[in-house]
This record gives sequence, structure tokens and C-alpha cells, in this order.
Amino acid sequence: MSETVLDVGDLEAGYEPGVPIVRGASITVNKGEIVVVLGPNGAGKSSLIKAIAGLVPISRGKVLLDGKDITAAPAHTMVRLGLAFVPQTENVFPRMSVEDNLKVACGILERRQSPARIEEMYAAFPDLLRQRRTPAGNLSGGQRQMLAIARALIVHPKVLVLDEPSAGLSPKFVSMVFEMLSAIRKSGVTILLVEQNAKAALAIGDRAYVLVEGKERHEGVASTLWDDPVVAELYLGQRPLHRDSARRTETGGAA
Amino acid sequence: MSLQFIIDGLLTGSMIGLGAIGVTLTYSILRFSNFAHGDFMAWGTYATLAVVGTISAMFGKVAPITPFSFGWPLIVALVVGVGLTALLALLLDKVLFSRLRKQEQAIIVVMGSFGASMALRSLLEFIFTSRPTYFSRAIQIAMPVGFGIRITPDQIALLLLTAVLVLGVHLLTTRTQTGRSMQAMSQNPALARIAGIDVASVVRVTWVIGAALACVAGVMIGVLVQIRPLMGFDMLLPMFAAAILGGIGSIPGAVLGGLIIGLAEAGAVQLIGAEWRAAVSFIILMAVLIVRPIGLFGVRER
Amino acid sequence: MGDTVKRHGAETREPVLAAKDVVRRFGGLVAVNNVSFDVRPGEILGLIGPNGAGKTTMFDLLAGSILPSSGEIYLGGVPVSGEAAHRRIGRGLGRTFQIPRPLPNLTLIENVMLAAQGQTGEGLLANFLTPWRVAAEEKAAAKKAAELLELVSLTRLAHEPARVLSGGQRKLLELARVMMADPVIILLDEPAAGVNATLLEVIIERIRDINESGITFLLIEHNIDMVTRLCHRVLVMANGELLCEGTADEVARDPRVIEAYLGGAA
Amino acid sequence: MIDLVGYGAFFLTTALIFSLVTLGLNLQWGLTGLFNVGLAGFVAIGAYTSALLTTPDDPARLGGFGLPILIGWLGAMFAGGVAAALTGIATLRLRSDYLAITTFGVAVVVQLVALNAQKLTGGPFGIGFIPRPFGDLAETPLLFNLSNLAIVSAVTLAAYLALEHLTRSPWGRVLKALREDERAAISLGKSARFYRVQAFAVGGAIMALAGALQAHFTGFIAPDNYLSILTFQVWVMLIVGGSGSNAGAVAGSVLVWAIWAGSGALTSVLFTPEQQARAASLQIVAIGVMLCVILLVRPKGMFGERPRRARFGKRTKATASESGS
Repeated sequence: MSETVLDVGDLEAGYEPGVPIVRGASITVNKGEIVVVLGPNGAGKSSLIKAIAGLVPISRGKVLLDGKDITAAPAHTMVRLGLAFVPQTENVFPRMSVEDNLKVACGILERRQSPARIEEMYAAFPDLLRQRRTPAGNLSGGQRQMLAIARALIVHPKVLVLDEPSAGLSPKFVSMVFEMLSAIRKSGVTILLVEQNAKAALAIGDRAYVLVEGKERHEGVASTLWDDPVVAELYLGQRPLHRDSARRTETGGAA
Repeated sequence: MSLQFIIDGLLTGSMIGLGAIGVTLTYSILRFSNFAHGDFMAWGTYATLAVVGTISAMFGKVAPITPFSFGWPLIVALVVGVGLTALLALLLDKVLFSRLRKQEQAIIVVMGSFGASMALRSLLEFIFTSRPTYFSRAIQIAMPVGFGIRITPDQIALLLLTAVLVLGVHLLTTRTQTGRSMQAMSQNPALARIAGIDVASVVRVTWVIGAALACVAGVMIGVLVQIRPLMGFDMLLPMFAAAILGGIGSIPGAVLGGLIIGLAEAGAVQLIGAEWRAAVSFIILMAVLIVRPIGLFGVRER
Repeated sequence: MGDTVKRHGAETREPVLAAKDVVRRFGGLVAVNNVSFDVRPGEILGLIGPNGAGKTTMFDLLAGSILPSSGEIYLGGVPVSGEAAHRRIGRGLGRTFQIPRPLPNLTLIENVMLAAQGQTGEGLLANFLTPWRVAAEEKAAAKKAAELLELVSLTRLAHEPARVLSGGQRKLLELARVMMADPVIILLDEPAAGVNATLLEVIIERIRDINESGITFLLIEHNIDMVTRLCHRVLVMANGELLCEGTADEVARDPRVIEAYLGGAA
Repeated sequence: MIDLVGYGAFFLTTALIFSLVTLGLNLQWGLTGLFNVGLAGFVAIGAYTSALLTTPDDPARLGGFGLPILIGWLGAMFAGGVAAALTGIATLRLRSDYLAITTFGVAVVVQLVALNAQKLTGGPFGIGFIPRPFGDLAETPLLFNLSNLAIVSAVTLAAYLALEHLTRSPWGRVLKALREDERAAISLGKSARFYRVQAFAVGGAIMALAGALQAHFTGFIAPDNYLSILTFQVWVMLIVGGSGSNAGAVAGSVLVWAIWAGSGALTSVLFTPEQQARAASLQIVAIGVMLCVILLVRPKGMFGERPRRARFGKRTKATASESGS
């Protein structure tokens, strides 16, 4: 049995108290895996991983990283603990050069290590080397995503967590990003990602969860999930509605 | 018109510019206009003055370093004063600003700084009275440097000091990890946290740099003009105007804005009289707000 | 399904709202690419598609919160592409938000009254020069607002501040607020999101009632169940483009749609 | 005894004039959320405009025009309103801090004009011989004080009632809506900038009127009356009273003025004349600290209604479930 890196148990989280968006989700990520979280719009996918990264207040449940409880850790300590997060949008500092974007993330490395580490990133992402003096705001969408991922990887995270890395990218870049993630996994980094583009994500993923209404409803091996009729149903909503759960605060009008 | 106004303008501009760096940093990183910044200037100056007084009480009268009007006590006192001003800023942040920031209404923080400004200024008046004082009453001979321009050794020293400080702060903010963290915070605080930047320490550095430069600017005013409790408050409008003219968040912009306003003020003094000096900043401020609110080097806020 | 709903507008009548070759770029990203469609009088038209398909951008363009890079938007046959959002409200366009924005410290009735257009009392001096007229208008507005709150089943809370409302109730309040401006067409952004089952039924019924009174709807929705029950026609967007249109059932069976939702549509 | 009544009337007159300024500020800040740190400038504009219009002709400066006092007051309101409207038009499309900085600048410039434009303002010596309403009664101070109080009370009451009327009007409703959620209000067809400029101008006009009242009440004005300390006092009055409430604005003004005058009297008893200037600055320190403490501890003030948006961990949950029962 492979070793669990990230263990999320019964997580409830949301921006406003009493209005949870994530409603008791549990997922695990094993060492070396790519795990994909899928689900229809508004299912709480982004909120789930943002809560894991310390960006959405958690009202219940636990997040364990390598067995260590990181549930209440402030966002800026997450990279130190080994969890690196790549947001969907605004994921680079637009008025800083590519190189400064990388350097700023080196804060937790030893000073002597960082130049070498930055060179390693350039080796992995040659496009960035060519643009090292360009302000990140001038990069194309795909290059920005690349930079954001490089920025997250630079500190040797145990888990790389990505929020819809393909969103808003043209098809060419979408396939490039997924190839990149595949390569990153081969280098030994564990990956958890939320993705709208299910087909492409399942192609590189090991396992996947389908999140509906803030809770995981289906779990499976990525390669077979695509043909699973349950998934299409969960997506398009032609399903018996499970509307009894959790939303006690919504009863205002009905009572 | 005599070209002397260039020297006067550069000197005034240096004082405004050094102050404006603090204003622009507070605005871009802590996201509020600090009306108490001028009072950091005044407090720094009086702190320096007090240390000078202590030194002369301990060591007796110390001869000035020729050709300047001041001796080593002022240099030592300035260093101590810078430290004390930084402490004051950090203390004020701890008891007031950090708590007001939690209320998540930028304008409440501005109001708090306004109250703090009044209290700080009046406290100075209480301790030192509103009578002006001086670091030194020695009269310096200004040396002619051609084109009808004259300059004193003190003035040369202070212009050089400004240049060194601006260069230092510029290098600090562009070439060091601390500086990059500050830039990152001003561009995207949420992403900065994700990238592992400790917000609290960036906030501290911001206060320390702003307060330290304010203290130096204040001591410059003290050496070249005079020391009054209101000295910082009177600099507030020129400093805000310089920060906005240069573009909020830009350190070179703040300095350039300061120099432009300093030169404009000095020019106006020659053309229409010293009494209208303070109106210059206002006119420049309004012009910038109407024509190009993002300033010279500013970036549109999203 | 389609036979249970009445069709109000004949096909020949002029569309209430129309988009023609509308393009919107954000930097290099094309959020809405060459989209054209008509909203026919009296219908409930659905707009569905995966996240990032450009639906909300399309709404913003129709409502005037953002302006198109090219193309034209017609409201009641009049081109309005350059017009600001608050001017379009005057032309009978109402809009709700995905996350409802009630004014939390105003009472429900104030929230609704605020939405009335062309109020004399909103002019500063009128309050002193013609107070009787302002008072009469206020009385009429209060009465209408009370009726609208009744319509959306919120009468009981009429004098409470809006902050006490639950997410679903906020959606109902928004509906009442939009109605106050006498709209010809209402754009609804995800009326079902974050709403519990009981309240959802209320919302569906209210939309149907209002529609039967002759008001046209365009709605973005992810709850396919709701779309199926309410909409006469459905448009599907993906990657900023219009993918297909038809009845809810037709659309749901379209392989292109399934493909778009599950990815790989690019 | 008569002295005491006379002093009481004098005290209340001043307090009510402050109330009037505070009412203007409450319209700008409490109702509309516009931060004015230069209100002393608008008060000064009113005082000088009215003085210029009503004083007898003076060869040393422009005017005076010897017009009736009422014209002076209307002129003051007009000038204050226009100045505020221009300030608003220039800055209200920008971030709120810019309005603060600009109003601060306005106060500096007004002060500068008052000091240096001798032809217009009499310079540092100010303007004297400003006609007083009931000036003939000056022989009997008590009657004079009481009649002044009557006029100031009437004006303040009128302003209060007008503002209350406006607050409850559809116009006031739009302002409240804009303060709470600008985007939502715009989506309901309200033009944010248009209403804000209006509110700022009306507030400026009221402040200017207060300045004019004060000028005609004391009969003499000078630049020193309009330093930033005035701005500061009025802010404390509003915050103590609770921004958003007109009654609070008046109550806060009277209370703070009582504290101010009382502590002033106390320092004059306790300290030697040489020490009094220093003691006075301690008075300002105390008030500055008070402002900060109120902002920290009780931002709603004594009568304030300005509840802020519910944030995480606060009462939203409780209220939502209450409403359901």
C-alpha cells in the first residue's frame, strides 16, 4: 500500500459562517499520485482546495499532511510545511520580472541554494529562461501558468495543489500544461488538481473524485472513470436529488 | 530670475522626496494614506535633538567638523533618532493601525492616523513648546559655484546623504529578498501569502523604512531651516502630492515627484513670493488627479 | 415538457433582446466570441455551459456592466452597446446577480422601493419643492413594493433589514427588486445556486408566474433540472462560443453538449 | 445668576454652531461615507464670504458690500457648496483616500488665502465689524446672548429637520444604498458619482453656513479660527455622537464642546498663564487619543447606527436562524 501524503477528512468550509460550500468532503492523495477532483460548476471544487491551502476558513474536519495536522496553519506557512498552491487566476506578480517572481518564492530556501534552484527551473521550463527579464504581466496565458507552477515547485513541495490549471487557456496550451504536470509527477512530486476539463485531466491522472454539492460522491481510477455512466449523470444533474443534507441555515423561508 | 532656486528646490525636494517614500510605501503595502507620517518627521527630529542635548551634557561642547555646522554628536544622534522613530512607528502600528486594519475599512485607518497625528503633534508642543529651535546657530558661508548659484557645505552633505539613502532604498527594494517581498505584497497580498511571504514582517520593514527616512528628512529640515512641532504636519501636503505625482507605490516616482514639487516651490517663491509656497503642492496635486491620477510611474489599480 | 408551457410571443415579433456578432476580449483572452442570438418576447430562455464558457461575461455585456469589443446589442430593437448599465434599466432590462447583493442594512421594503425608476424624490430639491408629489409617489411605491414582496413570499420579513435573509431568500428579494423597475426582460444569473429544495420550488413558481404575466426571462443556470422545467429554449455556450440551441431535452441529448461539459470541447 | 444664564446661552450658541458643522459632516461621512479632513476650510469659506458680503465698505480691501445678513448667509452656503462640489467632481471617481488628501489640501489653501490675500481677507488681522443680528441689543449682554442663541437654535433646528427629511427621503435612501454596496446600487440604476457630489456639496454648504453664523455671532474673524484643530474637534464630535445619526451629531457636539470648554476652564484655574499654552496642547492630545480609542473600541459611537458589513465569525448565523422561527 502506498503512503498517504495528504489526508482530508470530513472537511466543512466556506467564506461565510453557516453557509458552507464544502460540506463534509473527504479525499486522500498518495505519494507520487496525480489526483483529480472533478465536478459540475458550483460543486465547491475550488473552495475545497483553497480550504486545504488555508485560504478558506474551515469550520469542521481535518487536513493532514504526512500525518501532521495543518488544518489551522496560516496560508503563508503552507509552503514551509510542504504544500504549494497554484491559484487559478492572478497567480503571478504582474509587475515583477519572471526571475523576480521565482526569486520571491525562494524565501524558505537557504540563500546559497536558490540560484541553483532557479537554474533548475529554467532547465525544466526553457520558455521562462528566454523571458527571464520580462514582467510577468506581459507573458501569455500559458507562460503565466508555467511560471506559477515553477514558482510553486521551487521550494520542493511534498504536494503541488492546482486550481484549474487549464482554465482560460487555448487548446494548444491546455495540452502543454497537462504534459508538464505529467512530467512533474515523474520527477517525484505528488499532485492534487481541480479541473473543469475532465477528459484531459483524467488522461494524466491516477485517481479522481467527483465532487457534487460540496461532498465527494464518486471515486475511481482515472482511466475508467471517463466511461462511467454515473459521472455523466452527476455532471448533467439528471439524478435523484440529494437535497436533504446539511443546509440547515437555508430553512429560513420554509419555516 | 536667479538660478539659486535650483539648489533651494533640490534641497526642499530631497526633504519632500524622502518623506514621500514612506507615504508611498505605506499606501501601497498597508493600503492607507498615513496622515501621521509628517509627525514621524517631527518626532524623529526632536528625538535627534534630545540625543544631541544629552551628548553635549555628557561630553561638553564638541567642535563641529569643518567645514560643516555640526559635529559627530549630530551624526550619532541621527542614527539613534532613526531607531527611535522606527520604534515609534512600530509601536503605533501595534496599538492602533494593526487593530484598525482588522476592521477592513481603509478609511477608518486613515481617520485613526489623523487622530494619531493630532495627538503626536500636540504632545510635542506640550513637551518642547511651539517655539522653534535649531541644531546649530552657526552661520555658514555659502560658496559660489558659478551661474550665480551659492551652496553651503551642509547643503552639499545633505544632498549627498539623500542621494545615498535613495539609492540604498532603491537597491533594497529591487535587489533583496525583503524588497521583493514588499513588491509582492503591494501587487497581490493574497498570492504573496501563498508564496510563503510572512506578511507581518513585511509590514514591520515598511514601517521601519518609512519612519527612518522621515526622521532623516526631518533632521535635514532642522539643520537647514528650523525645528518646530508643526514642521512635519506642514510637509504632509507636499509629501502626498509627491507620492501621487510619482505614482503610488513607486520609490523613484516619489523621489522624482518630491524634486519636481521642490523645484516648483522654489521657483514660485521667486516669482510670486514665499507666502504662496504651500499652494504649489495643491495645484500640482489637483492637476495630477484630474489629468493622470495614476501619476508618472503609477500602475492602474485593478 | 414543452407542451405544458405556453408560448407567449409569436416568432414574427421583434426580439426583446438580441446579440449580434458580439465579441469581448480581455487582453489576449476571447471571453465571448462572435455570439448572436435573439430572446423572443414572452419566452424563458436558458443559457447553460461549463465554467469559463463566457456566460456571465455575456450577461455583463447584455446588462452593460462591460462593453463589447465588437458587435451590437439590441434592446427592444434599439442598439444599446455603448449605453451604461443604469441607462439600460430605464429601457426595461432587469438583472440579478449570481451572488445576490441586497443592501444589508436597508429593510426589505426599502430594498425594493429603491429599485423604482424615475422617482421624483431622488432629486435633492424635489423633497423640499414638491413634497406632496414625493409623498404620493412614495406611497404608491410602498404599496407596489409590498405587493411584490407578497409575490415572492417575503411579506413577513418586509420590515427586517435584508441582512437577516438566507441565501435563497436573498434571491427572492432580488427578484422582487428587479420587478420594481417594471422590466420587459429579466436576466437571472443562477437563481438556483445555493438554494434549498423547498425554496427552489418557490423560486421556480415565481419565475413562472411572472413569466405568465408577460415578462421575458433569460437565465443562466447549472441546475439542469430547473432548466428543463422552466425554459422554452436553451442556448449552450462553451469556450466563449455558442455551441447549439434547442429545447432542454434536445440539448441534453446533444453529444456536443456532453462533450463540452466533460471537457475536450476545445 | 444672570451671568450664569448669559454664559449658558453663550456656551450653547457655540455648541450649536459646532452642531451645525457636525451635521454637515454627518451628511458627508455618516450618510455617504465621504471622508473630509479639510472641513475647517469649508467653514472658513462660509465665514469669509458672508463677512465680505455684509461688512461695510472698507478701502483696505475688496468690499465689503454692506448687504443684509441673510444674503451673506445664502452667499456663504453657495460658496461652500460650490467649493465642495468642485472638490467632489475632481476626486470622487478615485479611491476614497484621494478625497481625504484633496480636502486636506483645500484647508491648507484656504488658510493660505486667508493669511496672504490681504485685499480679500484682511490677512492675519482678519475682518472685523461684521454686523451682528440684534447688534442693537449689545448694551444688554444677556438679552443679546439669548437672542443670538434663539437665532442659532432656529437655524440649527431648521438644518436638523431638513437633514432628517432628506435622510428619510428617497434621496437619502439612494445615499445609504451607495454607502452599503456601490455596485448593487448602480445595478439598480443609480449614478454613484452624481449623488455623492450632491451630498458632498450640501454638506459643504451647511459647514459654510455654520462658519457664517459664527462670524456674525462673534463679529470678528481671523485665519487662526480655521486651523486643523477645528476639523479635528468636529470629527471627534461626530464620532462620539455616532456617525449616521443627526441627533447623535448634535448631542456629540454639545457633549464634546462641554468637555472641551470645561477642561479649558480647568487648565486656566490649575496652571499659571505661562503654562497654559502647554496645558492646552495636552488637551488636544487627550482628544486625539479619545478619537483613536473610540475608533478602536466603539466605532459606532454613543448614538451611532452605522453597522458595518457582517464579517466572518460574526452574527450572520444567529440572525439568519432567528428570522426563520
